Amino acid sequence: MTMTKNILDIKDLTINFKSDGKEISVVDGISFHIKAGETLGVVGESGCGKSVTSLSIMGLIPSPPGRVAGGTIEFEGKNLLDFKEKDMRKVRGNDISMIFQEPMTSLNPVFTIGKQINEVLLLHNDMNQTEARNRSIEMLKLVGIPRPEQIYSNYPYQLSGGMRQRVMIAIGLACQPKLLIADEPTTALDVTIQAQILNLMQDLKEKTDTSIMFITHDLGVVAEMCDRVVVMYSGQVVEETDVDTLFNDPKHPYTLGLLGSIPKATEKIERLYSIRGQVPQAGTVEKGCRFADRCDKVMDRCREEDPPLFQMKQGHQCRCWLYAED
Amino acid sequence: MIPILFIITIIAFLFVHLTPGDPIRIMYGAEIDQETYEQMREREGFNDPLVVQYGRYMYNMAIQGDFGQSYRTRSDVSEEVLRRFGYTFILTILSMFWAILIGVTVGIISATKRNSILDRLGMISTITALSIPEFWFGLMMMQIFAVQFGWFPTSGSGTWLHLILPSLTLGFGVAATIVRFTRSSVLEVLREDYVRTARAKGQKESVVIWSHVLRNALIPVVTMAGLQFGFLIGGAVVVEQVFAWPGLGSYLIDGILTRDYPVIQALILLFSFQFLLINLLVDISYGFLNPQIRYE
Amino acid sequence: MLSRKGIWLLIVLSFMFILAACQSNDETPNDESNNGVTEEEVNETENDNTNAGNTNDNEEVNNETDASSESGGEVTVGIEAEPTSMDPHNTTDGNSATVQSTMFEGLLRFDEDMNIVNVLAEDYDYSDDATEVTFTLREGVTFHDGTEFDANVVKENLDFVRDSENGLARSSFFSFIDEVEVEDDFTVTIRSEEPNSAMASYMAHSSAAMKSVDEIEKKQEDEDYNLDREGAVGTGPFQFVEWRDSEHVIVEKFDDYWNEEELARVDQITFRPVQEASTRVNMLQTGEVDLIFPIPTLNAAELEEEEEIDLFTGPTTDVFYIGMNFENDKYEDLDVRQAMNHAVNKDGLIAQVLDGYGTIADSAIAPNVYGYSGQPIYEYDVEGAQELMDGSEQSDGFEATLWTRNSTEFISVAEYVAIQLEEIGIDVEVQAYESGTLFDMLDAGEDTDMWIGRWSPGTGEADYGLRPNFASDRVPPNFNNSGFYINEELDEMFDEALATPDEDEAMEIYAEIQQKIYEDAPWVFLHIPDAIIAKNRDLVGIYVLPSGAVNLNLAEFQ
Amino acid sequence: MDKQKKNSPFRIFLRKFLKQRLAVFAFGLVIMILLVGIFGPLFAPYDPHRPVTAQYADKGIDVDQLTSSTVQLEGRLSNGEVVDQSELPQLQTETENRRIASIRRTQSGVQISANTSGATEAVIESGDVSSVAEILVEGEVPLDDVEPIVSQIIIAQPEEAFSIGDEYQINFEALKTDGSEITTIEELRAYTEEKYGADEEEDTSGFQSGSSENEDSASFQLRSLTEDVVTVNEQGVVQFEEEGEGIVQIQSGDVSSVVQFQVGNEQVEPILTGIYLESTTVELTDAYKHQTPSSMHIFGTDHQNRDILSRVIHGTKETLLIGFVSVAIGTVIGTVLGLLAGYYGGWLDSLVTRMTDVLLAFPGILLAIAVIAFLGAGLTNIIFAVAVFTIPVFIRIVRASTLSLKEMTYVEAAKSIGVPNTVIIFRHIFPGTLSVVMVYLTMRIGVAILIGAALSFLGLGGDITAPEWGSMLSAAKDNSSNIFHATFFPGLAIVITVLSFNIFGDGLRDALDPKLKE
Repeated sequence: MTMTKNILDIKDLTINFKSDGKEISVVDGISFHIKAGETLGVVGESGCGKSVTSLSIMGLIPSPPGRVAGGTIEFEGKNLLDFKEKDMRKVRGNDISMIFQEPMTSLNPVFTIGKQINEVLLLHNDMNQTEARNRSIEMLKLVGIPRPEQIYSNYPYQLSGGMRQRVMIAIGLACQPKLLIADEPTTALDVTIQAQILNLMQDLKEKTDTSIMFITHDLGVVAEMCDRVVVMYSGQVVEETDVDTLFNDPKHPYTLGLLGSIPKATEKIERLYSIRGQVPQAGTVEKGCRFADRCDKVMDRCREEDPPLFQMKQGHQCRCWLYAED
Repeated sequence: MIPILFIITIIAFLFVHLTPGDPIRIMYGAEIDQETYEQMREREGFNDPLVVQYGRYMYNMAIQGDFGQSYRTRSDVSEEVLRRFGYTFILTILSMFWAILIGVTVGIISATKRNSILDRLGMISTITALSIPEFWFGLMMMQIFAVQFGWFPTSGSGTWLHLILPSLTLGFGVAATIVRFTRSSVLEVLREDYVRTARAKGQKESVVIWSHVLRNALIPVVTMAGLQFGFLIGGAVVVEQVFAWPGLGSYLIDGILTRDYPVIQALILLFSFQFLLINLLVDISYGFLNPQIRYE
Repeated sequence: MLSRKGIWLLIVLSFMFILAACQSNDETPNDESNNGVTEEEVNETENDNTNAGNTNDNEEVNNETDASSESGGEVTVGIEAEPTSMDPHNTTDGNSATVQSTMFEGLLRFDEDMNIVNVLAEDYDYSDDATEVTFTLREGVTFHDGTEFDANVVKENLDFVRDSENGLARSSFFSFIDEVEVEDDFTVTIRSEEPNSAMASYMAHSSAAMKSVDEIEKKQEDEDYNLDREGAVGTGPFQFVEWRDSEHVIVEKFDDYWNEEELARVDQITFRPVQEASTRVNMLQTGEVDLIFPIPTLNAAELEEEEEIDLFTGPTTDVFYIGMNFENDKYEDLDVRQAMNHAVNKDGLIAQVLDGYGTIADSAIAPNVYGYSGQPIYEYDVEGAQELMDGSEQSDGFEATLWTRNSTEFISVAEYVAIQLEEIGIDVEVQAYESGTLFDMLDAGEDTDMWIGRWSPGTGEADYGLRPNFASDRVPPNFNNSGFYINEELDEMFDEALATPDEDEAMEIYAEIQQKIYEDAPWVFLHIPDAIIAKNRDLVGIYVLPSGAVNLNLAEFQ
Repeated sequence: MDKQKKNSPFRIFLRKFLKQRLAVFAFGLVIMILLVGIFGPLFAPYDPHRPVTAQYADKGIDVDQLTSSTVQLEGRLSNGEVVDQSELPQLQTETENRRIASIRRTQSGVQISANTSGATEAVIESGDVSSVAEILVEGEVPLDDVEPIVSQIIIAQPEEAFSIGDEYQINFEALKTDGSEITTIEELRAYTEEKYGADEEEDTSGFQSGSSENEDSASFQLRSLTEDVVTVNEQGVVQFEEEGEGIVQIQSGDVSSVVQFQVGNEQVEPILTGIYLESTTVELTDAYKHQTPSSMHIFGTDHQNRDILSRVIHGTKETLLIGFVSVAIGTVIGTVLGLLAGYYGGWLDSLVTRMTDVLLAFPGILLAIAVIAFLGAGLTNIIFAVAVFTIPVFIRIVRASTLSLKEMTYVEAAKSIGVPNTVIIFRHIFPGTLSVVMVYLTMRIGVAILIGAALSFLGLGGDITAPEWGSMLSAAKDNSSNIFHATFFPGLAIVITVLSFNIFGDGLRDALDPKLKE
């Protein structure tokens, strides 16, 4: 385990949001790590806290409603939560950078593409304008954008969704970050563009050896991109394993349910399996397993006690009473 | 746009002919006997059919820029308007400057520090400012800053100092509207994704606000400020009367009090024309600010 | 969004408008404007100022500095309103007369004690039956445009103003003249229909100024030549430079003025109209202007304390009154009129509205007017007034509308009086109008009821003080008797007084007239306001006349 | 079931509204103002039209509002007799500073009336004799203490006759206003020099006016008016030269008295030797106007000395009238036009929109001014002008909501079952627009009151003497430019009224706003 060092190590991170006076924990004591050069997939339905976790890593949780209530986020051995804003800013966009789901609105409409890439370059390295300009054009080439000199001085509204996502990636990787957090980068794109973006990210990963935290709810993407996967449900990590085990030997009923709902080209079935019920609203389930209401294999114990993460075989954990050894 | 202008010239023209009081009688008083009265009506052309008179009125006004003669001072209205136009123009420009300066800064501060005391304070003072009558506010400013402290002259024109109190008074009302508008516009932009991207780049919060957010938030504010500019002229009428500022506003009020119809006619036309012109300029400037519109 | 075509059209239109507006001001002004044919009714703000020139006889102690000392400099004067004309023959408002008094001179003038003093005439004497007065004129006097002053100029001026065709405001003022005869180059005789001992004081009036004949000829040739704005060519120590509407009127020193000792001591005088009284006060305090009048009584006390400002207060010849229209029968009963006189607390009026700057009017003319005789005042007595009202035909009171001018002083007086009349059952509604509009309404004489009036005889003598207001032939639209007060007995006495050459006899008749008027109470007699004038400490040589007129001809900086 | 009923749109709206404490407070204020408008005049402390001084009596307030008083005086003859003031020959009266107080003879005696606060002296003269009274006029600012002055001189009148060669030492008392006396000539001479010496500085004001006014006030005199009969030296010793009537005068500035001697045995006629005032100090108050806010007048008094609080209370009705009636007219006309234009569309719609554009081409207050210029000043014209100014606003919002409501299926359903258009408009569409109209109604009232006040401030309003807030401010601007309270309180009334309407309107609008959580 120790031969490749963990780039990021999160231990029982808890994030609470205040609404109408009450404080609800949207992320409830999650722990996982990302090894250098590894792509970790974070899977879960929307509302399970995966985006909030990524924002907390970047230190971008809006402070009045949200608050990091506990746990640590260690990046290269240092706990990011202790960083002062000034130091955190040095990390953002330089050591850890992030790309978002909605390319159409992620770029500032009134600034040119070039200016938006230069901004991150000038922030973190002392270059002058021309050096920044060249570096930006180089990045545009790197992410596969045709006629980079011309695009450099265009405005965002002149580019398509895919192109804009490429620019976002260019911005993200401009300062060779050690960790790139991609929050559902391809969800808003149509399939063909999605494939191009994923291939692009794959090559870039080889070239730059950046570790990626890939947040998605699309298991197909996970299969293609990720080395290891963390499954989240209602603010908790319910399963963590390498990608092959996930598809071949999933343990947690929720993971099974997710996998069950993927249509297989080979099989022909009339009705796709879908998990009954909905994700419980954060903070409504006080005790017991949060998936209990929707779990086919629910036992009494599940409703009573909150299941811990059981260690399955090497590197495989699962939060479900089925696997309690007692 | 054009038909509205056309209708206004008709209204302004009919103004003289429908209002009570015979123009000759007002100009020359009761003394002149019937015979010279008829002779004058003929010479002034009041007996011609309305359409002919309207034609002559439009010809004089649009081509020669001659708004006729004031009944009271027997001087050319257009000359008087030109001299006084400068006074009103400076006053409105400077008060718009104050309005934007105060309005935008307070708007941003209360938006960025949402629900803090500053924000609540900002909101309360805005709604109070909107409820204060401009003329009373002017009187109070005059009482405090001119009479009590003596920092500024109470009224009249002359040095730049004379301009401070009137422009602040006029600008204050509009500033309040701009604060509200800026605040909501900034709040909206803050929710945009690109602001999050900027922060993700490690940009300082102040730069995020003053360049990324402001640049986008200002576009609707400028449009709204442009519209407010028109209402400034209305406000100027009152403020000029309070501070005895010899602009077009006080000229209109004097005109109305003395039923000096050529003056009223010319000024109503001019004010509404100015108002439409400003709306047009705002539309044009909208394109300049927002690149997306420019290339359309 | 505006279509592209729409934008271009509007830009072109706006340029056209701006072009048109600029183009208008370089053409010669008033190409077809109807020039000064303003038969503006002689209104009772007629406190025009006699053009008191210089006191060449009683040398004042402090201006022994001879004329040659070059003190120079420019005087700026803040006046109450925009002058309406530069033509003395067409002027009825005080502000225009003040400006004109620096440029124009007449045959005679009044000094500070209202005595008649020679100016362009060296001497004058009445015929024994007081129907003629012959003037021997001064020689070597030139107008600002270089033309000579002689007897013919006098005749041209007087004939021109008297001719009602020219529609000049002052034509009725000279209606007493029957004929003007030129004896020789420097003697001229004025003949009147019936005997008139006041002819000299009429000729000392500011409207009896002499204009250069060239100007009169220019007017006769070109119908539209605007004497009001152009024709200011007189013989005075200053000459006309420029008049820019609502900004200033500038007059400058006239070097070859005929009277060397009294050459102008300053290079230029600028008159600036400032309607807002508090602004005038500020401009004086900041030094923007050197002299201002009139001043609101509220600020007068405060100005008095400042050391570098001198304040002058002295009684004027203005009489404030409430006029009533006798065509409404509610004013028929003398008891009603006397009740109203008793109902108004004049002491309170002076204290409250005028802050003490005024005295009670105890006759129809002011004490400074030649021929004045005081009457016992209608003391403030609400119960007595109520009794009079109960005993009168209007015992249960009545409604009335009170017209007044829309200046602050007039509105406060009207408000004060209205409140006090309500105490005895007269329900008064105050209506304020701009002075020009008000005079038109009074002259129309249709629905006049009550109005606040102010009258001051420019000639400073009783006839012009009383006749225009009380003679039955001076009802609207023909002069100031807007209340249609008909009293034949008084008419005869007016003519009789005018006809007696013997001074004391005339005085007795005027005393009797005033007593009759006062007892018959056609007016509610109010007060005589003080003239309040404030100036910079180092400006001296300002002459103030009992009529409140200000003369600047000898102004200089210490 | 009740859970269902609880969620009717109005109840949700109400709950959302009640959550905004500020708006509820403003609503309370609005109600309070309405009550003041309706019932206020009954509780107003004073009659707003009449000056307060006239009302103190019947209010039982016996404040010594003495603004004028008559002076009792009498003349003393040389034979000791006393003469009533009506018989004093050519009695003359004058005050030193007419602006502080004026004095004149009336049928009922000598009357002094106060003008402004300060201290001055009144001189009462008859022939050679005169005496002085001190006048103190109390105003808001307390008078600094005025040092006492000699008011009258009483000279002892010798009864016996004298003969040539006799000598007589004059003795006298010069009474001061504080009761003290001066009895020696040196002391009186020193007092007079010190008091009147200073007044003599030369008038350098540079104003030349009529010479008639200021004759010189002589300083100290001790002289004989009948030189040939009697002479008097510096120390006041009288020498008798001849037979006949001898008169010696003592004058200290404006105060002078005489003493009569009979030389020889020929009886002399008694003459007036001095004027004696019952009280030598007259205290008056300058309670004329601009009384500062006090317990009696919470908002103080205006330039006609009327109670500002009562005027504000009475003014409420008129201001609310302008606000409500004009907005009501504007709303009704605007809504109807908006509904018709929105529903029918076509030429009616373009006509109405064109009209709205024209009306909106004039910036706010100018449209109202143009209407006033057209109709002339007056309260009803103000209401109409403000109404005209409100119509376009309502046309716009109602037309917009009608357009959206028209597309709703329930409207199509009604149309399909043959419901006539007018019924559709007023029963189906109109209630939908009602909520928006209600919100804008409250907000426009604030604006209407502001415009109404501005119009009457500019003098375009109704009766300028009426207790209406706008004209009160207009009068204050002219008559009380440096008096703070006269301008402050009417303005404050406007601000509070408009503010409460605005906050209340905002509250309504937010309550209607779907985004706002319950």
